[in-house]
Amino acid sequence: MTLIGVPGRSGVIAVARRLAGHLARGLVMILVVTTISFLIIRNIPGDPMAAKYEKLVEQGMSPEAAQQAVNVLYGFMPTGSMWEQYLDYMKGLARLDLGQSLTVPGTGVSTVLMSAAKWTLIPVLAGTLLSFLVGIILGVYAAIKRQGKLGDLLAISGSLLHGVPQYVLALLLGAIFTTLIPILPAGGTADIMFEPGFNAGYIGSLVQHATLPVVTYALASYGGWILAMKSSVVTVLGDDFILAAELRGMKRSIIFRYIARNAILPLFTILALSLGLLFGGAIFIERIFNYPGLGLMLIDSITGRDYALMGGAFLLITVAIIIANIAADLLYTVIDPRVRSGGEAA
Amino acid sequence: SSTSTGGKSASGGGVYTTIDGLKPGLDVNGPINPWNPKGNMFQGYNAMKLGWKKNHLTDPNQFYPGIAASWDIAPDNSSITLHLQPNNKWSDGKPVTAEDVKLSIALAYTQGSTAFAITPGAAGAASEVEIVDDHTVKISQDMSNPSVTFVRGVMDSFVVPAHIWKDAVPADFWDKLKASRGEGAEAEKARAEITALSEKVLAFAPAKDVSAGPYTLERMNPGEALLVKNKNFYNAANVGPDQVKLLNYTGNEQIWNYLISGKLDNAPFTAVPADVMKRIGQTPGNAVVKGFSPVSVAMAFNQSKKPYDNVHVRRGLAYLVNRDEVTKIASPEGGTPALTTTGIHQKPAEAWLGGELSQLEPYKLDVAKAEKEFKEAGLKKTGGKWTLPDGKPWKFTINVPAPFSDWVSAAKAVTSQLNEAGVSAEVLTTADYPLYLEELSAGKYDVGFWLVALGPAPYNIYQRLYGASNGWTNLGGKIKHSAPGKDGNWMGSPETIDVEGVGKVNPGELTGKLNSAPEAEQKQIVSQLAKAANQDLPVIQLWDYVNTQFVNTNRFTGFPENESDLLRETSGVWIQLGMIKKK
Amino acid sequence: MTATTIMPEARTASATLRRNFWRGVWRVMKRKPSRMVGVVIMAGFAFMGIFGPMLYPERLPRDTSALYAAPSWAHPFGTDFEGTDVLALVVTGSRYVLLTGLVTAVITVVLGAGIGLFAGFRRGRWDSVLMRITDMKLTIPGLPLLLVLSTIWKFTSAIEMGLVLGLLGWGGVARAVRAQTLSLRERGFVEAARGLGLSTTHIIGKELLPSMAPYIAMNMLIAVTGAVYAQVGLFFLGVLPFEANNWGVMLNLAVFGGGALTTTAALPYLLAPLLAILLLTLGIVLVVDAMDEIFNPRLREE
Amino acid sequence: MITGKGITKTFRQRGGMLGGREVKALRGVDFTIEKGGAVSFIGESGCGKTTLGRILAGLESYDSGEIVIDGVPMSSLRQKSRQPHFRRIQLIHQDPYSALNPARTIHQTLDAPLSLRAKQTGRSRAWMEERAEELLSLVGLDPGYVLPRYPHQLSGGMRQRVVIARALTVDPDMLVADEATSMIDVSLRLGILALLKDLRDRLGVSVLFITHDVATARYIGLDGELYVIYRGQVVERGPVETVIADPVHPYTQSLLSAIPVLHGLEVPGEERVVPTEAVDPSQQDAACLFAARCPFRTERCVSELPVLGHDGGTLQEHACFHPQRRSVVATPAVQL
Amino acid sequence: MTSDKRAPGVRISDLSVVYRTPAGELPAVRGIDLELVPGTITGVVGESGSGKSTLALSLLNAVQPPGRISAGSVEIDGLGDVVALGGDDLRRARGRHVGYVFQAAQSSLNPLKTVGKQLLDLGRSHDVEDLPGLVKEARSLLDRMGMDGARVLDSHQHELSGGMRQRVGIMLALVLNAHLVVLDEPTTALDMITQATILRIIREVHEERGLTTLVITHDLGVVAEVADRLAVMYGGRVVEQGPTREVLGDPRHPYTRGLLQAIPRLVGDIDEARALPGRPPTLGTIPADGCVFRERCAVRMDVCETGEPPVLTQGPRIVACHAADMGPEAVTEPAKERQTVTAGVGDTPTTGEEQA
Ligand SMILES: Nc1ncnc2c1ncn2[C@@H]1O[C@H](COP(=O)(O)OP(=O)(O)OP(=O)(O)O)[C@@H](O)[C@H]1O
Ligand SMILES: Nc1ncnc2c1ncn2[C@@H]1O[C@H](COP(=O)(O)OP(=O)(O)OP(=O)(O)O)[C@@H](O)[C@H]1O
Ligand SMILES: [Mg+2]
Ligand SMILES: [Mg+2]
Repeated sequence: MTLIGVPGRSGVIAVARRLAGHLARGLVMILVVTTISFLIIRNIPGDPMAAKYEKLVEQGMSPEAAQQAVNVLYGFMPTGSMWEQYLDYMKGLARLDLGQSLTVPGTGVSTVLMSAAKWTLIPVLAGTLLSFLVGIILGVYAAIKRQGKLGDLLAISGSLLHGVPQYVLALLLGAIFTTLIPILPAGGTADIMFEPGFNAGYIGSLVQHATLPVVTYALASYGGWILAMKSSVVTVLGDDFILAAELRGMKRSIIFRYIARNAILPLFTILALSLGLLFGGAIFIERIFNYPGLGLMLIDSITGRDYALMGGAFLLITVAIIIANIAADLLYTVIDPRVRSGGEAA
Repeated sequence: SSTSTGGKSASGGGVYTTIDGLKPGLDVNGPINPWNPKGNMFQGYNAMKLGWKKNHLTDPNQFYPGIAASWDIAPDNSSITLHLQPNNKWSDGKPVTAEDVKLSIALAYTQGSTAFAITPGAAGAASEVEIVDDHTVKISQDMSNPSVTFVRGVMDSFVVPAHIWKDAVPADFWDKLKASRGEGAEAEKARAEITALSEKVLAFAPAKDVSAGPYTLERMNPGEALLVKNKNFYNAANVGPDQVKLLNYTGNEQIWNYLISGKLDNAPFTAVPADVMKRIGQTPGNAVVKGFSPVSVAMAFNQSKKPYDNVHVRRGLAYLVNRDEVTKIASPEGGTPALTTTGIHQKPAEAWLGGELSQLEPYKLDVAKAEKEFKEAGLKKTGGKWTLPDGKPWKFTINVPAPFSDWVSAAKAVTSQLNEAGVSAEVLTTADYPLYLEELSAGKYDVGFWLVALGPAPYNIYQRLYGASNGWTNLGGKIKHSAPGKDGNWMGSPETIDVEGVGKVNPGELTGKLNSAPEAEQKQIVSQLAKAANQDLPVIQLWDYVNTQFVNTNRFTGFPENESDLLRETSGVWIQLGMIKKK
Repeated sequence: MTATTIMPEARTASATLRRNFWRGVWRVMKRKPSRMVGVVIMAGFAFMGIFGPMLYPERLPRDTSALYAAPSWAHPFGTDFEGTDVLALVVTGSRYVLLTGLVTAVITVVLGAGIGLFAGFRRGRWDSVLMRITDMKLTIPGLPLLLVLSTIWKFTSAIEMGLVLGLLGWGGVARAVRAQTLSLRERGFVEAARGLGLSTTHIIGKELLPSMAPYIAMNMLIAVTGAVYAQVGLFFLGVLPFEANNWGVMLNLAVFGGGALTTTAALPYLLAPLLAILLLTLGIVLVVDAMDEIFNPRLREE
Repeated sequence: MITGKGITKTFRQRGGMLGGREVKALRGVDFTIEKGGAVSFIGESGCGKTTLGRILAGLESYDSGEIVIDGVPMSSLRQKSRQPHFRRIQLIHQDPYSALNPARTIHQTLDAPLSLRAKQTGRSRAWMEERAEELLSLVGLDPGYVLPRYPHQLSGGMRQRVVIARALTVDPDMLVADEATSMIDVSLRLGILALLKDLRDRLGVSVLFITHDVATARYIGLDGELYVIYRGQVVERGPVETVIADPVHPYTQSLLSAIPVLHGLEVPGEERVVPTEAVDPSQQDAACLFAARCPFRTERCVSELPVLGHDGGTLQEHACFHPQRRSVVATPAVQL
Repeated sequence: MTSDKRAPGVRISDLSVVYRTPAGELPAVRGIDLELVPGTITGVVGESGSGKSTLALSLLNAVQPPGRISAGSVEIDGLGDVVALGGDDLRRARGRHVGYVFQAAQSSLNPLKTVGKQLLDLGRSHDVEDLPGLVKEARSLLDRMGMDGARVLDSHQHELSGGMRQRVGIMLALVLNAHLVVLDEPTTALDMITQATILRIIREVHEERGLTTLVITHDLGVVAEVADRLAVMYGGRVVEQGPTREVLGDPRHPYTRGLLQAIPRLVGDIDEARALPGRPPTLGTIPADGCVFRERCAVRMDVCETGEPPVLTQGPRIVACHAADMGPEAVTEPAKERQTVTAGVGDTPTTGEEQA
């Protein structure tokens, strides 16, 4: 009698082993990304001083005052040779110190990043979750009804939404809900008149302001889910064990659960990738809806030539993607017993 | 949509909603520090200066009271004596005293402003700060290189509470400052020490807002900041709104939306397309107040590049550009087509030049004159297209930074006009403004859009045309000229110009004189420089900006009128002066 | 055994396919008229890209008395900020957009398929190195990188733009092609070819590529859309040089200059390029759907 | 003549950073095949048959041991120059469906190796055409019918014949038929076996026949040898008929006993060994590999590894401490 | 042979199943009459594509789209005509009355759940009150088949070897006390020794529990090893049926004969063995009328082209062939006419009721 692998303990070991591997690879990845971003970013031409000066002048500051404001900023410019700067940067990074922001002098990049990150992370996650739920439910439906008109419609609409870039959706939604029927705010996070905290007014305001970004994120990824889920369900439907369950007289509800769980599994890898894509999309969506997240911050830091902030944002987005990948894989490991016991992946 | 009815709604005075044009992009991470560019102190509201500049056409030294209730200026500009508001208190109850002013000046030194510069020989720097009594401070100018704008530099200083900020500078600061004056290693070291303080000062972040202004900062989020009335403010009785809501903006279109929804009681100008302007006008209560703004936009030439070194080419181009049409397309509300090119905004130009203005060449659209000029420059027209003297094709490329939509539209309009006249023209945009400016000053562009006429002091105005970007630098009162392509000289005008009716002039030297010359002489110099700019055309002025403020009279009244000299100050200044009243 | 139950179908499917490929294509097209629409749309865009600019004078006429004119017969999508016909802008702008898309697609597919094939075929060390690089490439967020890059590099021509987008976009294709190669490699006929001593060129060119051609073609189409989006997006954000008749610039000017998200006047100016993008997406989606069915036996039999 | 000496192969399955599992697929396998000879390898699933076949066809490396092809020991050659020798050994895949490229006609499929051949020997296109037809006729196919067709238009049996014809394009010395008939319909299976036998006779091609179906091994030629392999080790080998009729190793006996009896046509052997199923292969090496499953094991079996030999005076070689003939194979019944 | 009263009989009459293809609806199984005698093991053999699985699925009215049962009935004692059954009744019948061991038993388990959990799902689906009892039953069944039941119930599919999965499949088919069991290719893809073990288990369990069993296979050896009765399928038809030993010992249909001759054997003269000419038909190439086997038949006559072969019955043996010589006492059924053929095996009494 053969029993290869005892589930319990070897499972934990497998998860730990995978995690260790991921972390090692993630670290290398981060090293590479930081080096690349460092090299690119430090080579960006453009004089932040002059830009700042002209901007201030244009805004009505007197030339002297503008010059004064700009001079002060010089203190925050990195100095030394490229190699020294790189070493400094890496040393700082090891201490989790991302350096000082230039646009908000005197403030650590990590502080700026963290305050921006939540405005990206929460809507992105909310949008993803929303679209994931709706997408997989409709995906199952589209798979079951794949011969009918409705299934067709769902699939085509899915492909279309999947294919359309986020900014097109954002612009369309914006045109509809802020221009044609102006019922939603076009920017910001919440009305300042509400005391932040757990009160209906504040939360309501938060939700209202987040609606357009979240809906855009959701719509943008919904198509992908519906397509992925549909094809996954179609695959699982063709799997023998579904027919076997049917032939054993299993209840529809149970069979449905079998289908759903097995079909969702491969979607976890896509989930990780899609998070990465959404972070990219955040740049457009936040720019269009003036939502103060990482994307907007990245644009600002680029126009302001805020090297440290730019590098930090870049790093943060990359790290988020790496973490999402790891999380998806671990989730996969936990859910799929085949991977868990160190055997073959599905 | 969300109206500000929730939360702690204001009683009586109401909530005044506006945008701080000086600080676009509120940042929740910014310290409560007026010197920090992202600091959460807002001029006129919770950040106070000694006085508030009037937007006078020609006189830079006129102010409204701020921390200083009044001031006496020595006739030769050698000193200014400030008399502080007698009953002014900080929001925490402590009185505002001369000590506060002195410490604030110390802080200003670390930031290296014009009046408080530590660079030896800097024009218009203060030499001494003296506490006369608890409420009187005297500041003297170093008369070795005086400037007419010394007083302006002093008055334009922030004042912060000494009891909060005292640790930001060392106790021996004033000794250090003294040591920094003069020559030698000792002085050098002292200067370095003071400069090194700048970062610390800039990053200084008080735990809470202690203000001598009409408001203190209550809370903020990435989109908005909420200010509440400071009961201790000297003029609190006359401060109308109880609360002020400052909205963040990252794109102009946000302001348009706020305006259309009637949310804003006041907003400074942003480029507004005509249709949006119409919609804004339709919102009940919305009104536009217009006044003078000392800025113009121009096409600037790089005279190191052919054929722009030839004045006839520049003139020919000036005749071909229809400035009225360009302005209509690009900035119908925010600008008025430049009457001509003088380097000065048309309003102060009238004040400085008077009747002489009409004698200058207006460069109205005139194809025939343009052809004449081009021919004079040796250009040839073949097959309806102008070519260079050597028969090579002439491609007129104009550069603009991509994010400035009005400039992009304007450049597009200019090239369309030129193309119609047979000059092959195209627009090139640069990804962003920093890059644009770097490339512009590196001499990479033939022609680019550029802000000029930055007043009101005539020295500032002409320094733009005949200053560092054109090769002239003012070092300790001495004017030097560098060759084109060197030391930031990207415009490349000749050092001397033969101006019709004036003779040979060195515009850089003339400009330098503007800094200290008495008013009568200033007028004469301005006239000469205006003629030079008009004939030699280092730039072609396109439109003069108009300071356009949006106000909404539904909730509040008492906004400045058209042409008010307060229009360049924030509505915080209007409020603290007691103008804004609840309806 | 699953394999045996599925494979005969695959075989019969490819059977009908080979026998009369074009008749099969025609049948698939006929089954859903929408696919025909897709092909027509694609043909329309191709026509627009090639001949569109020739339909208009080199300098598009402008009418400064009709800025942001409302849609009319003369201007179906109204006019822009200087009174130029928006439709003309969309049509003349299509060449740049599509050319970029094409260049990107070619580079993406050539690089992606090349690397994927090489890694999958060589396996071993080459494979792990290449796939590590690919993973890394996939992890580095593309759009932020492009944004940063655009400040260094001015993508003045469509070719250059396509080149950069292609260089950034091959990761996905490489991974997919590698997976396919790995699985095909295990197939008997590839092993047999190796055993017979046939050259690697022969194996890749004659045995592997044809099996993957449809897949690669589909990826190429998808890459076209990806490139169009990225490029229009960058222009929209305003980080690339200005071109009046460029879809992305139109979007940018409509929103940030014309207030299309605020008032209705510039809305047609905004919607026209959006519509073009949507239409292009629709066309590609429909064609890919058809290709999917033509090449995928599993969907075919339904 | 092709011989193998002590061929071993261990697969290391990668299991992440902390090491993986090792599978000893082959443990020192020796064999000899004469020109035109036939050797059959039988054994249950996973015993290393395919691995051996792939090693011989040059598709897989081996850890140690020596393969001598026509007197040339492969270890004396460098990687590159081994290939032409291994090409003399052609593998016939188990699955005729995947062995042919579905996108290429039979003509194209045969053309590729033939043109390579033509280039090497400086022959013309006409020769290639001729040769293709010749080879197809040789494997019992009608060239006119088959050449223009795609694989899916042929039956499994025809496909397998095409595969064999393709292998013959390089004039191989040996064909390795890895379960070459297991995926072919029963009614056609015998045809392929007969073809292989025929090729031996007519072309002098030797055949290495890999199967788990002992009966088919007989059909390659009664003159052939049968190797019984268990977990990478040859446990019994000898002339086909001897091993089938008089197996001495309990594993061989188990295998033969497991063959279903056609009741009505056959009578089961009297000493059928009730076979036990495979066990977890994680046992120590210093024991008979089969001991855990062997109904006849003794102390010695679990402490010592038997080697191949004629111990006990058997006709065939075996690796068992207790060789004993048992009659396990069914015998024909008297017809009804 | 022990016969349990609970073992149901099954009568398949004139069963036809068609698949929708681009070329129209084509029959995969046509006009099959077959009776499963209670308490016996019936073996169905046929080459790939002959319609074995389709027939097996018909027994549960579970032919998958695009196929459908186009005619005929499947009467199961205690259930009635399965073809007429639908909805929940049909579902309950599956598992409870008819146990099915899937062709691909290798992958007939949900990869994400342990065997035990799937067992519980099965119990819940059939409203089993006593779930612990069910688990106990399953464990003892598994133990019976020579496995560590508790451990197997705790395992995932991938932790089990092929033979173990197959046994789990058998357990799941029996655990609800079904007395009719259908096994589709129960030993395909297993190696010889495992196959022998599984076959032995089938036989033993069949007898212990008193089942009616249908074993479907392409391997004559498997049938010979386990089945009492044997039906040979070709091109969707049953061409010959009868007691296993008799059919193997004295095949009457030319196809059966050819098949037997083509099977490699361990003993005897190898030169006697020869392959059948031609190749088995596929759905598209099955002749619409006449004998389906005629193209490969050595004794083909003109009548085979058009005439449906007559069904000849002699005692327990039935052959459908124009050329079959069944001797004088043979009963000839005219082709195409629906008839239930009753045949008994040994001492098993016939229980089927003709005509509903
Ligand atoms: N590429 C590989 N990587 C790891 N292990 C392998 C590999 N190929 C074969 N093995 C292992 O080596 C052993 C022998 O495999 P092989 O395929 O040679 O067996 P086989 O006798 O052909 O079996 P079957 O009858 O199932 O075809 C098995 O345990 C198998 O799992
Ligand atoms: N879903 C389907 N669509 C079309 N034809 C089908 C389908 N399923 C089976 N068939 C056809 O029906 C015929 C009988 O199939 P079936 O699976 O019953 O054969 P089988 O005897 O079980 O074969 P195997 O030994 O390969 O399992 C075959 O010709 C097959 O091609
Ligand atoms: Mg094998
Ligand atoms: Mg079957």
